[in-house]
Amino acid sequence: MSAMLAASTTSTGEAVQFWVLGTVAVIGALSTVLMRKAVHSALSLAGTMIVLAVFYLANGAYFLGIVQIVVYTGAIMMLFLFVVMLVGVTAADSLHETLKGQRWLAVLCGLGFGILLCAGIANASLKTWNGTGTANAGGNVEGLAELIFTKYVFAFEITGALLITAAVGAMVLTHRERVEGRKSQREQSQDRARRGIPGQPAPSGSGWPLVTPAPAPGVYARHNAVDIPGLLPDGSTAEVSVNATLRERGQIRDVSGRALAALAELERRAGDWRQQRGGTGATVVRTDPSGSTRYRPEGGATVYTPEDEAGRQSADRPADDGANDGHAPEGAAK
Amino acid sequence: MENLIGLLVAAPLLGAAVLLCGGRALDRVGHWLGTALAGVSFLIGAVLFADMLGEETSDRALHSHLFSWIPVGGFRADVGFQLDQLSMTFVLLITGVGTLIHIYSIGYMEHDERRRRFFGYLNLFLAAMLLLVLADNYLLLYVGWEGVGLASYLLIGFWQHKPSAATAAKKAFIVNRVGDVGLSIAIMLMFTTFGTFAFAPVLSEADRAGEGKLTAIGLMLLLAACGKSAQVPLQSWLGDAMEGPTPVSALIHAATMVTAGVYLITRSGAIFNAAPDAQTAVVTVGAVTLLFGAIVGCAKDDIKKALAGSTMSQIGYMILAAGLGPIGYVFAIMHLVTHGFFKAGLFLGAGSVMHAMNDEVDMRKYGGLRRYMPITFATFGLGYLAIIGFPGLSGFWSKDKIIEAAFAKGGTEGWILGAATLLGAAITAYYMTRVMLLTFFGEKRWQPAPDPHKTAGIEPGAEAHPGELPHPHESPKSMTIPMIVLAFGSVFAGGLFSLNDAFVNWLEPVTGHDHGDSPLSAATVTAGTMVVLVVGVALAWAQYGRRPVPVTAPRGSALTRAARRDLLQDDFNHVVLVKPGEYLTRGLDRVDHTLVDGAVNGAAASVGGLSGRLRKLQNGYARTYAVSMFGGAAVLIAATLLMRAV
Amino acid sequence: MSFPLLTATAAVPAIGAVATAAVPAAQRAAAKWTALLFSLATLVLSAVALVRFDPDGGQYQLTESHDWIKDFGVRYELGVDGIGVVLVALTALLIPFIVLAGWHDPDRLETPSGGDSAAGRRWRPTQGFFALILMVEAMVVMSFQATDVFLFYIFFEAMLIPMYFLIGGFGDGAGGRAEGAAANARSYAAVKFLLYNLVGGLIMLAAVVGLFVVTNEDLGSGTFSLQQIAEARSAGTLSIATTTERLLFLGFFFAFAVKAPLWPLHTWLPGAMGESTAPVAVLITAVVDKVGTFAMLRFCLQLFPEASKWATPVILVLAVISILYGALVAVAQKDIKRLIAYASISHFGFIILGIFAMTSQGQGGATLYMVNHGISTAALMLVAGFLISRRGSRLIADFGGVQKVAPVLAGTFLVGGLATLSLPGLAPFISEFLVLVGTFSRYPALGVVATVGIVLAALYVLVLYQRTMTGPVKAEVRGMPDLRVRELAVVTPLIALLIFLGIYPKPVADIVNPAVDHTLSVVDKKDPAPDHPATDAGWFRYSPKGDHAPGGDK
Amino acid sequence: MNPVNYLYLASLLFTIGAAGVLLRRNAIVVFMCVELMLNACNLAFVAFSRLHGNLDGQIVAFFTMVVAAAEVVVGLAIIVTVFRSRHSASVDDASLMKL
Repeated sequence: MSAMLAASTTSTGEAVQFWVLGTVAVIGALSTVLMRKAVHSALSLAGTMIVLAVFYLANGAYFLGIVQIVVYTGAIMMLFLFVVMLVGVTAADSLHETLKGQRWLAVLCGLGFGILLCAGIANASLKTWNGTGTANAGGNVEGLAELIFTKYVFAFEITGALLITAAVGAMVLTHRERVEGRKSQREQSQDRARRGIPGQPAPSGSGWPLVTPAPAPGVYARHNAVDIPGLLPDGSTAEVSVNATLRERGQIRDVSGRALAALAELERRAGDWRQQRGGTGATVVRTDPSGSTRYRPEGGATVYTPEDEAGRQSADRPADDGANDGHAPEGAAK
Repeated sequence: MENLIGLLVAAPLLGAAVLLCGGRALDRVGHWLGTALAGVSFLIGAVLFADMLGEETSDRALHSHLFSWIPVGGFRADVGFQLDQLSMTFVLLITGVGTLIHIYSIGYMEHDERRRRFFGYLNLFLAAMLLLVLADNYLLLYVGWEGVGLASYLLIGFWQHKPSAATAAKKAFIVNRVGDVGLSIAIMLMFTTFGTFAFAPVLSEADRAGEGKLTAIGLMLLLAACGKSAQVPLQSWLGDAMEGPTPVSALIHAATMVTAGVYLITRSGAIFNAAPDAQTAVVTVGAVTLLFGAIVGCAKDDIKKALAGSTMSQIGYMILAAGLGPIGYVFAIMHLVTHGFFKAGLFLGAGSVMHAMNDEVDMRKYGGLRRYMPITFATFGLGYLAIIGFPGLSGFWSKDKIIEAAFAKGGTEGWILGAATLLGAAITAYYMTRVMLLTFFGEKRWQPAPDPHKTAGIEPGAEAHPGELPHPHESPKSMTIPMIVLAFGSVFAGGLFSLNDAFVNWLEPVTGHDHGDSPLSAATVTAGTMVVLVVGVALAWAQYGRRPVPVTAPRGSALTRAARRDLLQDDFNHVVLVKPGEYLTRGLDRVDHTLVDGAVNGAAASVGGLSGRLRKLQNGYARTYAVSMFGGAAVLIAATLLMRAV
Repeated sequence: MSFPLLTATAAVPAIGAVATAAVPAAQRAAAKWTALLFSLATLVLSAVALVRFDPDGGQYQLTESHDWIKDFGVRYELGVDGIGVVLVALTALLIPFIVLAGWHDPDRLETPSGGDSAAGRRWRPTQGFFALILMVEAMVVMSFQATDVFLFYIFFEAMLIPMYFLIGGFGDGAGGRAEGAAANARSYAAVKFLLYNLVGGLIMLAAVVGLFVVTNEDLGSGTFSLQQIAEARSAGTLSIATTTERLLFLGFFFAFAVKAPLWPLHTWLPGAMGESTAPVAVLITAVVDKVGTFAMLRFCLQLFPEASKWATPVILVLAVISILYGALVAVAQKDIKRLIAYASISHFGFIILGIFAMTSQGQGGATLYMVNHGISTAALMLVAGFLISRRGSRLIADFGGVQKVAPVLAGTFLVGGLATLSLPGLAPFISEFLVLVGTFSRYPALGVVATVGIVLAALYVLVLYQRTMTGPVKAEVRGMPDLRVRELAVVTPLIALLIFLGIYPKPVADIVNPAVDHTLSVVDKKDPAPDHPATDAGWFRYSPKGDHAPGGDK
Repeated sequence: MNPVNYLYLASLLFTIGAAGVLLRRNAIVVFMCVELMLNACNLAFVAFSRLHGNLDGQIVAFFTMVVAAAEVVVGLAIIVTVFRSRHSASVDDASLMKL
């Protein structure tokens, strides 16, 4: 192998390898540049790097080849991928150039630079390649180690320092300092109050400035579903009590009317029962107006008729309604 | 004796200094002081004259070197006075007439609150004029030359609140400046030619220089003379100069200053003698001017302007004579002196008339004054006879000689000049008779005094009550006496001079003299002069004596109308010089703002714009900078490769 | 080591500036008197220098020489030749009059409650005004005395700073505009002045560095000292290549041509003179600009004789253009001060013409011209300033018939004007005629053309006088008071000086001549000899020297 | 085949990387391109070490890797920070160098 490396021309095997893998490397490099998604760029770059590692090996830089794979492809590229994920994997930046003339200039410079570079290499007479055979005689790693710890020891130390600094620097940069202490409950409530002052922007969805904690959904212990708005003292529904998402989706189940309807039904039956008993209607009469004033069937009607939607809902699903209501025996009785 | 010469100048100069710097305290005595100092210098002049007569003809000239004036490198100008017969003549004329006019002014300016300053200016003029004629080098003469210009500026514009006066003064000074350019260039030429400009060396060795140089010098001197002596083409200022008080017109613009040109040419005779072309130019100018002035004089109704025209033409005579060379110098000076007498007398008479007529200057509004102001009439009449060359009077002697000399020039040139002078004589007779008739004869054509705003109205003693006929009266003694004296001068001076050629012999050592070969005998010339004289007078009589004169001037022929406008000289100047000048200056001013300054501002603006454009390259996009970096790297590689290749 | 007279002459006004600035805001009168006293002290010192200067002595006298920046061969070298000493004297002479004339100029900037108010205490216009004037004087004097190019350059440039503030900070509220507009115009003029001169100065700086390099190459150690350079040149050790010399010359000349405005670099002058107060305008044209013409004589001609001769034709033509152009544009002006400014441009044309005519008459005349123009312009401009301050307007059209109400003012104005048109008998005539003769004897055509300038001068001066002083008295002018004592004290000596120097300029001429001859010998030019030199034969003893003639000045 | 082709390949990769730096706006991709350029250099170094027959080239490449690692750490940290504050990783958004 060393003899082969000493030669000024390479073996056909290496030549084949070079041409194949070289093409791969170039394609990888190009796709690194041209892919719209950062992830793809990263992956293709990793590919290129692996190819390069192979080339290192082929050039007798065994240690470097390994390091290339382990450190670069293994660590650095992974780091890249992490960051890409962090920044947003879906973010595909458009290749549309915003700077005027930038693209042409870049291509021009690139071509010119490349051509010049190649020209430079070309007219440098690189005829005799006295390969790395002798240098690697004592083993590649040993040779490197010897150099690093003798000739390049200072550089080595300094790179060490550099790495530490880099680590610290990375921490400093990414560490986010909490600028203000956590809010106590008292402060939170105060904030709410402050936000609730009429004239202040109201919390989204609620029709009025909200000072108190938002009411809980599932009213009267008959409903405990999150999609059922709590009732307010005047019988209207408090949409705030429903989760904002559900609110957005319009999945609110309004059952406020049904309770009244049920009550009205109950009283009718109770009235019938009295008339069958022929008891003195005085008390009935006495209680009736109050009851009628309190729960008027019209009141129920008012709930029903406008919100036929809600009514239909309740009409459609008596079963689960009952299940939800937790009056299973009654429902079963019906 | 030499030191007296200095005093001659110093006396009036002192007077000027005292009167101008001294405060109002001097207002009471100012005029007396001024007159006294003028008299002093006249006395000194007389003493020197007597002394000079005592000397031998050969060494009559005095010289007094005062101090070295401008010693710079090879350029040496000294302050030195030279008093020879020529200067002497002028000294006597200047101081004599000057003193008389001082006396006259005492009465004339009586009611002017700035009389002190007036006398200061008069003294200043005397000093400058004496400096002019006494200087022993051209540069000092130049000082006097400009000095009289200044004095005339101040005196013409004495009534500065009259815009017309101020304008006239400015015009006079500037036109004179044009002439001064000629004088200064002449001096420079002398310096480059002879290395000096003192009379003695320059004149004694004039002929050693080439004729070309001398012609140039001569023409430049002629230009100067034209400016100062109101000769064509620089004559336009004299008419307007009549805005000044009449004594000023008499002294400066008739008797003395305007004759400085004649002095200059006569003094520089040596140069002109050696430069025939220059002489031709001189005589041409003289001839043209003498006709020009005479024609203008015929048309003017303003008495002073008419006299101004006559002055112009008389000086034309002198210049012409001086241009004739040695034949004419003496007679030029002689006519200058006699003219000094009678023209001063005429002006003083005119002043006296205006004084009496509420400062009316229009002769058509005079008439029949002889009965009311006999002395004025008499003196004016004598002056009139003298100027038209009535036999026996001063003018006769001097002018006749000039006409002879003109013929004596010989050749066609001689004939032309002679004819011109004769024609001039005829016209002179005509317009002077016209003045005489319009003013003193005929019926009264007096007009009620106009309100002072329109006319001069500022002339002192003019208690002009608007709407009231003037009541002419004879002027006070202080005014009549000088007129009488001058009248005597204008009667006898000529004859006195001509007694066995006294004047010729007197001046000959300085100017030289020779009798040209005249194709006509003196008698013939005299006869001819008489004839044209009679013709002129008769014409004037026919026109103004026999039939009554209209108060408003008739439209008159084209020539008359042109002559009333000074033969369109001002229109000419206006079209040729003034208007283009205005456009030029305004244009240049605009150019200065737009082009010259604009170029600078434009440069500044362009720099600003460029930097603003370059600033755009710094668009803040890291990638743009990266491109330039990358391109730079490429260029570097290219450079290295090229270096390797080369 | 004798008493450093020249340093003292420059130091006294500098100290005076500091002292004046240090006067508390409240005591304005004290500040004025301090300034006046220091300027007078300077005048005395300069007079001493003038007396101790020996015309027949060496070129540079009263010299002082110390090392300053060894590494760059910069030395603190002072010395005056005949020209320098005269100009120093002129400066020291004019400043007291300027101070006296500007006695009340800064008052309008003082806050009404005087120095008591905060604003007044903060920027104290009175103290600032006079301190700046003294500062300028010190710098001008230094630049007249410095014989080290670098030293000269420093003061030549530093001069701009106080001038900038004088122009931009203090105006006469007579522009016929609102104060805001006037302030804008002022700052515009000031900035223009600064930029113009700065550009010139920077170009000159390049030339100065170039000079150092050249001397460094030839002499081994670079130097800026005029003497050393002159010696080296005469010894032949220093020989500047023609192109280099020409470039260096142009660098120097450009700066000086801007300073002494030469057409077409003049456009900063009218603005600066028009917007600033009359005394400052005098300071600009009569004192500061002289440095430019002076420097042409001292540096351009003496450092680069060959290049000077090479550039002469162009410069002469430009000078003649300046003469005619300035005069013509002056005629068209409507603003008194701008008119005088353009007149000055014309006069500077004469000075430069005389300098580069390379004849003893021309250069002697040019030097005298610097002196006389300083005095005459000061007289005219200061009287104009009095006039303007009375009427509160600079426009010629706003005046008329002044001589009726204020005859003395009118008279002095007329004398100043006559001096400006160089009437014989007044000082400027001599210098102007010398310049013309000097030019004519070598370049007749140019001489003739330049002579036309005297007609134009008469035109603009008399037009100005006629429009302002004569004619019917205008209503606004009617109540105008005549000159006050202070103003008379300013004008009278100047006029007396004009007349004296017009009649007897010999003392100045004698001091100047040797210096001029030396300059001519440096550029080795001889006066052209007359074609037919006239032997002074005559029937009277005519001695050109005049000193020994009977009745001569002894 | 002459091993000089490795050098050509290296320069090609380098150029591509550089063009990427100039063309892409996403800071991360730009950063990858920088890495690509570094790797190209490394390849060149290795090839040179083969040319000269000593290991110094490999040493340099090694150091390059180390430095690159450090650089990547810091650089990515910067990118993250920038992204946090600006919610974008585009290099053009940071055009604050304009005056």
